[in-house]
Amino acid sequence: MKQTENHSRFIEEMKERSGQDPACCLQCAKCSAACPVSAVMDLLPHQVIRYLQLGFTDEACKSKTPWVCASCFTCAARCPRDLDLARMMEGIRLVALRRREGNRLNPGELTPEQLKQLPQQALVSGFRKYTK
Amino acid sequence: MSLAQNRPKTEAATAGMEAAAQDRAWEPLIVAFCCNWCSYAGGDLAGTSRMQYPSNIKVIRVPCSSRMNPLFILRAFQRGADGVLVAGCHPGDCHYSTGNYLVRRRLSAFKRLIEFAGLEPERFEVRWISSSEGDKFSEVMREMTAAIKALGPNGKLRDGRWRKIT
Amino acid sequence: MAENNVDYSAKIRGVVAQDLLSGRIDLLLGWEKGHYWWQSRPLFARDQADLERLAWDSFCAVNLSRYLVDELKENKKVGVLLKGCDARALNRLVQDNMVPRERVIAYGLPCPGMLNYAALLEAAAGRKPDGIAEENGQVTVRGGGVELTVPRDRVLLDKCRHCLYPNPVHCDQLLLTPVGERQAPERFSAVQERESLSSDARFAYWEKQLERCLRCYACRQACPYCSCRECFVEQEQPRWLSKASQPSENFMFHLIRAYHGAGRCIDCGECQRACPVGIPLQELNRKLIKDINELYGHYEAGLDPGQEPPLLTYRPDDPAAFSEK
Amino acid sequence: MRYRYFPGCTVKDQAKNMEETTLAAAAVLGIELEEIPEWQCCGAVFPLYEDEVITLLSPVRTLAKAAGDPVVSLCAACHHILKRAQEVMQRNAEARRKATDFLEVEYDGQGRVLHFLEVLRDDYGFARLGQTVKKPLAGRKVAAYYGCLLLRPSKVMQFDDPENPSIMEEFLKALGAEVVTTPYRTECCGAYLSVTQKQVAEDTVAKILNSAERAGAEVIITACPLCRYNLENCGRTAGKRMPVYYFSELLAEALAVAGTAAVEAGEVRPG
Amino acid sequence: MPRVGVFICWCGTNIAGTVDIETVVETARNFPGVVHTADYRYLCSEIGQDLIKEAIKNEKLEQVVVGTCSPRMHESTFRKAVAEAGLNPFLLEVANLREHCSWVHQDKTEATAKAIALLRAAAAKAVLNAPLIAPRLDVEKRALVIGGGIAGIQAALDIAEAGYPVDVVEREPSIGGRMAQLEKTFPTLDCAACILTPKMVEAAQHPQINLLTYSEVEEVKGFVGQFDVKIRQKARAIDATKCTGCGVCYEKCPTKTESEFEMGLAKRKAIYVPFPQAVPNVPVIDRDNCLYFRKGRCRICEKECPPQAVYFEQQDQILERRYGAIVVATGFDQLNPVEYGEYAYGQHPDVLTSLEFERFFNAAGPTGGKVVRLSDGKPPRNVVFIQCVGSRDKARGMNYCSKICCMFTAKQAILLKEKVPEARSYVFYIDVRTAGKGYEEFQRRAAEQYGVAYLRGQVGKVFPDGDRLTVKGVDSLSGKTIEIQADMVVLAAASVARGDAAQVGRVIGINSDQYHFFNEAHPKLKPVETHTAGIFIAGACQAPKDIPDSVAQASAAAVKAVGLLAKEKLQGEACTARVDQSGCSGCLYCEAVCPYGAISAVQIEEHFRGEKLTRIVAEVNAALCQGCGSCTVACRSGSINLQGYTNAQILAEVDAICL
Repeated sequence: MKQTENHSRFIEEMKERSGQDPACCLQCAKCSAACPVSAVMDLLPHQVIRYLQLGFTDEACKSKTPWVCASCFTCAARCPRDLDLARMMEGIRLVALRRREGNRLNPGELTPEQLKQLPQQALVSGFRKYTK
Repeated sequence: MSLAQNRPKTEAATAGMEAAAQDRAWEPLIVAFCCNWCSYAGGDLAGTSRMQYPSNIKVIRVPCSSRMNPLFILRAFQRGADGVLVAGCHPGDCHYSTGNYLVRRRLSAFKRLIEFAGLEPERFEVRWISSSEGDKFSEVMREMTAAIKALGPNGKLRDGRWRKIT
Repeated sequence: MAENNVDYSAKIRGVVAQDLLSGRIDLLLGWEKGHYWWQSRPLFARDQADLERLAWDSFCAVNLSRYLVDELKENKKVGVLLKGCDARALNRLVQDNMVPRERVIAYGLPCPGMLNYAALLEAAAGRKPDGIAEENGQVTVRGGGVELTVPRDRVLLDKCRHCLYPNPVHCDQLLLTPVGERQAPERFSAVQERESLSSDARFAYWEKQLERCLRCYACRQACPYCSCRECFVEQEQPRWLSKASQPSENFMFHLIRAYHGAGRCIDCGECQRACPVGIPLQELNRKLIKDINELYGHYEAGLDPGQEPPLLTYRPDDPAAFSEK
Repeated sequence: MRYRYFPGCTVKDQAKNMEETTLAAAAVLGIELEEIPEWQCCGAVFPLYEDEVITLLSPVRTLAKAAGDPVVSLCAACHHILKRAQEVMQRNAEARRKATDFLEVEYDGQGRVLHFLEVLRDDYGFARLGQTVKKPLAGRKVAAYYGCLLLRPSKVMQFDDPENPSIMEEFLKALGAEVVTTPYRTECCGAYLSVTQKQVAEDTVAKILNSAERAGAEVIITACPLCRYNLENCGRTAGKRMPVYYFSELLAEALAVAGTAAVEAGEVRPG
Repeated sequence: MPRVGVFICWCGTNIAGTVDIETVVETARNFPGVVHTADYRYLCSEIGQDLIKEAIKNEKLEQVVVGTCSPRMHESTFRKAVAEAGLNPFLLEVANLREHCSWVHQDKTEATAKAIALLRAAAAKAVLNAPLIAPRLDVEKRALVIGGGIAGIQAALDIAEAGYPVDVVEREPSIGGRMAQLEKTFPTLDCAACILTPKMVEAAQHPQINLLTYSEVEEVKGFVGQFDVKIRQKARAIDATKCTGCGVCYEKCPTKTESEFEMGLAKRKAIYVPFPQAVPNVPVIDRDNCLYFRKGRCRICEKECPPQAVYFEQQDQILERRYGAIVVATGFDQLNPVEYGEYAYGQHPDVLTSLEFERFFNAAGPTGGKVVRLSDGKPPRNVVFIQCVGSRDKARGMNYCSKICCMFTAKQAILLKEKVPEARSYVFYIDVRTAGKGYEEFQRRAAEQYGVAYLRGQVGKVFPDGDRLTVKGVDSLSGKTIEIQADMVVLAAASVARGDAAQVGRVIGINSDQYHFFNEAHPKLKPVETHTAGIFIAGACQAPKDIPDSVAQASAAAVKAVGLLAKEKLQGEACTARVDQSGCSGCLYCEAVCPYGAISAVQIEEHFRGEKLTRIVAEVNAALCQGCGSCTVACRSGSINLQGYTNAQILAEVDAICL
């Protein structure tokens, strides 16, 4: 168990701003089972929460998982402990972004075809989620 | 001591506020009448579960909330209580089957009457707390104490010959 | 009404005389004139001579039902003249087993409302009135050789201005023709006005009012619901409150006095009328009537002896004036 | 029936035909959709951390403009965000104070926020719709695809049963189509991962279309431009050819509303 | 002023740790009337009690005050001690210095100050204590058991064996309850019927037991020792005295409907016995479905019945009886998982609850004992068991652990392997909980010998894809997501209180927790008692329980009931209301508010100016009064008072606490 200053600040912030407390998770992993995009995650959602429970905040923030999360809310809909994982993932993303760890989406990467066909909603939300 | 000098001033309440303002040490006195079967037991559970609440609350055990004579409530205010709570079983769960149904009528009428006489609503409360609700018991006690602290000492209905307004 | 009510008095006297002289009743409770023309006081008539003094005019405010409790100790059967409010008072006393109904003959007097001397004084604009005359809803105040006429409603007693049931209910005999039904839209206006104030303002108001209380207990003596053999204020064991006329004691007395009337007060206003220092006691009673009606359904004490007083019963889904969370 | 209508960016561009078909159909049904003047983008993502009120401003501005009148949108994302922003305004006094102070508007979370499908179900009524249909889609095997944003979180969206929704099926029945249900209709399509993690979106979409095929669907409908984009594009790369329509296109077809872009595009066969 | 002794208990460090005993004792010395003070480490101990007894004798104490744990804990202990020293037991007051003080406050100064206030109040009340004598009440030497499941049957047998008559009220047409629906029982795997049926028969034949099946309790009045109960015996439309149980009637009956016993998986007739071993073996006509009752024609059963036992005109009977004690054993339900849309229950016939699945193993069950898919009648290859469906779930289900699911799932997995050797079982679990004799070993056997695959994780969704069920789950230990093509899915749905438990509790007069399970009087020390004296609870109506626990609790409840029935007389309530006739004006408001009809009017004679006058006043029947005190508030003149909690005493407490 790591009990860093940084960790407890992170948890407090998460509780206050998203009403979610990792301690409430009993690791049933239903979130991971429900997640439609878990295939490309390096940590399954329940493992990310476990990291937070154990104090490995930095490791959780370094994980790909929060960035893969599509905020489809399936996990939240089925969590027996009434936790909203989407909110928790958002928390981790924000921390990472606010630490200026660079943006996750570079307009340059988008093909002109994508730019043409993608619904505005996707572009805007993509940038909103992945950049500061 | 002569009665005259101790008679509460007309602006007793506001005087109390000022007193509170100057004297940070002021702590409210709250008398809680709890029915033996649900609320008092709820208090015991709060204890067994070590659920902390302010020591301002002093509990008096009554067999049933329907034992609560409004005179007891006025007496408490007269002798210096800053708040009074009556707690009983949830309606339908009364150990004596119907007591709290009667209480609901009696004390609703009475609460409105003393509010009409000028007492702040927060000063007199009635709550249903079951024997399994230790958490609710301590929660109610915390809330009530906070509410009374915000109001400051009670001078209304108080008889200055007894407990001083500190 | 003044000149006509001579005949009324005669008419009443006629009816009750038969019962009294025939021995159907041992005593008749009525009114007779007091020291002043604007006073009518209780009459305890046992014979023809007494009956001669019987009077029925616009000053018979005194509630006679209350006297039954004591009079029935000495008399087998008592007749009593009842206005609307008095009749409801009788029902209350019967409901509380204070008066055995079968030993009472209730003569009902539909009541146009009683007059308030203070209001007459006002109407007389400074002059000292020496009498009145009444005609179709107008009262003419005579005084200092001048006559001033005012609408009757303006010089009614407060209790009568807000009276909803001027016609006596459940009487054995109705002596006069019923008066029209009345409305009392203003009944709770004073209460509502007070409710709109802040807690502190309300407290200041009552503290000022109750400061005057002499603890003479006239309110209690006049009240038809104060039927206890020993009032809590006089008890030594336990000593509920001291006799000192002291603010918190006065609050305690008046709040409990009113609370003891919760669901029982017939709103006859005798307490307020009897108060020598003019404390608006009826406001406290009306506050309770209003709240209980709002919370637990409409109820008028004394109207129907069969109906259970609201604080003696309940419904599982009753609302509460506090949080039930 | 009058409603304040919030189109949103996508509906004005990539998803034009959703708007055109809807407006045409609405006209026939006598449902007035009055476009909110000078509306702004809904914000595209709902701020899940409630420490930043900025991201709430534009949806709140829209809701405030409607001033309590029912607000209707077509795009699942726009509806999702408006609805959830409203819930924050109702629940979080602090956020409400900040947002309204900043925008200098009065808003305390009042008013209905509806998706057009809800209007059809709750206000107009599917039964009545069934009677108004001119060209029933008889024999058309259609699967409904819900995606995420309309259904979840159900406590807030209150759109339908989050695991077993029926509104689109009822809608299709009203149009006279043969309803095909697929267990994947409420699974996510991959959303904007098609921007950053295309593979993920392709896998999820393949699952959805495969099960729809197995269930015998010829056509699949959705109410979300992004879902449609993913179903079409990722579907193509996965070698799927099942046509994807907006619900409104089939509505227009069933009501035989001519002259819509959809019709010109040949996607709607006028009867 | 009586001589008062004050005794403070440290309760080890429980009180002494937060309350400064010395200061408290010092202050108590100056309370009015206090002539003796003492403190001790454990006042409830023998030595502690002797301390009090000695002081009473030596110091000639007339009133005793103890500052200890909650009076609900030890009041009776100290009353006994006081009595043994020759004082009336009600000359004792308890100040709650533990639960209401030392345990809920940390600051020593505050806690000490509060302790003093509480003690002062207790002392002030004590000086006004008067000796009280509890009335002695009769005990009706008959018990009522509500619920004819295994718990009810066991309780009834034990009480009957002790020699007291018992009535068993069962809502269904037969006793047996949930256990009758089970095929085998863990961890021994012996067949449920084989061990239950003999007990059912024994109960039916026991001379002291009277089975009231197809009956419901409608009203419970009275109090411990004298409960007056109204029981509705629903009309079976069969004359039980004539019926031989030959079964011709339900063979011939033309109307089929869903069987409750088989949870809708099979049909039964409109005239039926719920299951073959039913006790009593007397059919019932279900009036909602019977052709004759619906349309006025048919009567085939009547024609066919050899002993002419069918009796359509039969009416419900209301039985009114008095009982000394009541045992409540109304059992539990299994949560309907239809709320959990992701598991496709109700959307696909091969998704079942474990109780439904249990019936597949039973020879008399819907499939005649074959484990097959309802969809195509084929035996399943892959069966997925999902645990904690609605348990440990505060979002959509119950916050608690249902306790029995881990074990019955292991059992069913084993039974499955025995019935369908080629079948494979997968169990998705959060934790496996096997506390109980032989339980862990049993579960390990399932995993090790029967090759049941335990996956530590939950299922996200069951996709009814074509004829198979695609189960998407996860194994959190390996961190692998797992997809299983299942033929059957079995949901271990939570054990929940009966749908009408709260209502039933209200009728009986006992309260329940937030899940509507009945509340025991004390979570540890009074597990079968309720807050209502004379009413006991047993089995799963108190909380989820397996058979051994239910049976044990049933026997415990039985002993409590027997102990009560064995008493010659019962101690009634000592703190009862009392009328001061001189002050009573006879308004009888007290009578109106008394929940026990303990108050009535009596006529008294008075002398008034030489005259004899009669008037009515209120009178309290101490045997009926339970001491709630509601009457004392209805009495404006305070002429009716509650002994032990008099107006004077409560006022004294208020004054003391406010000092």
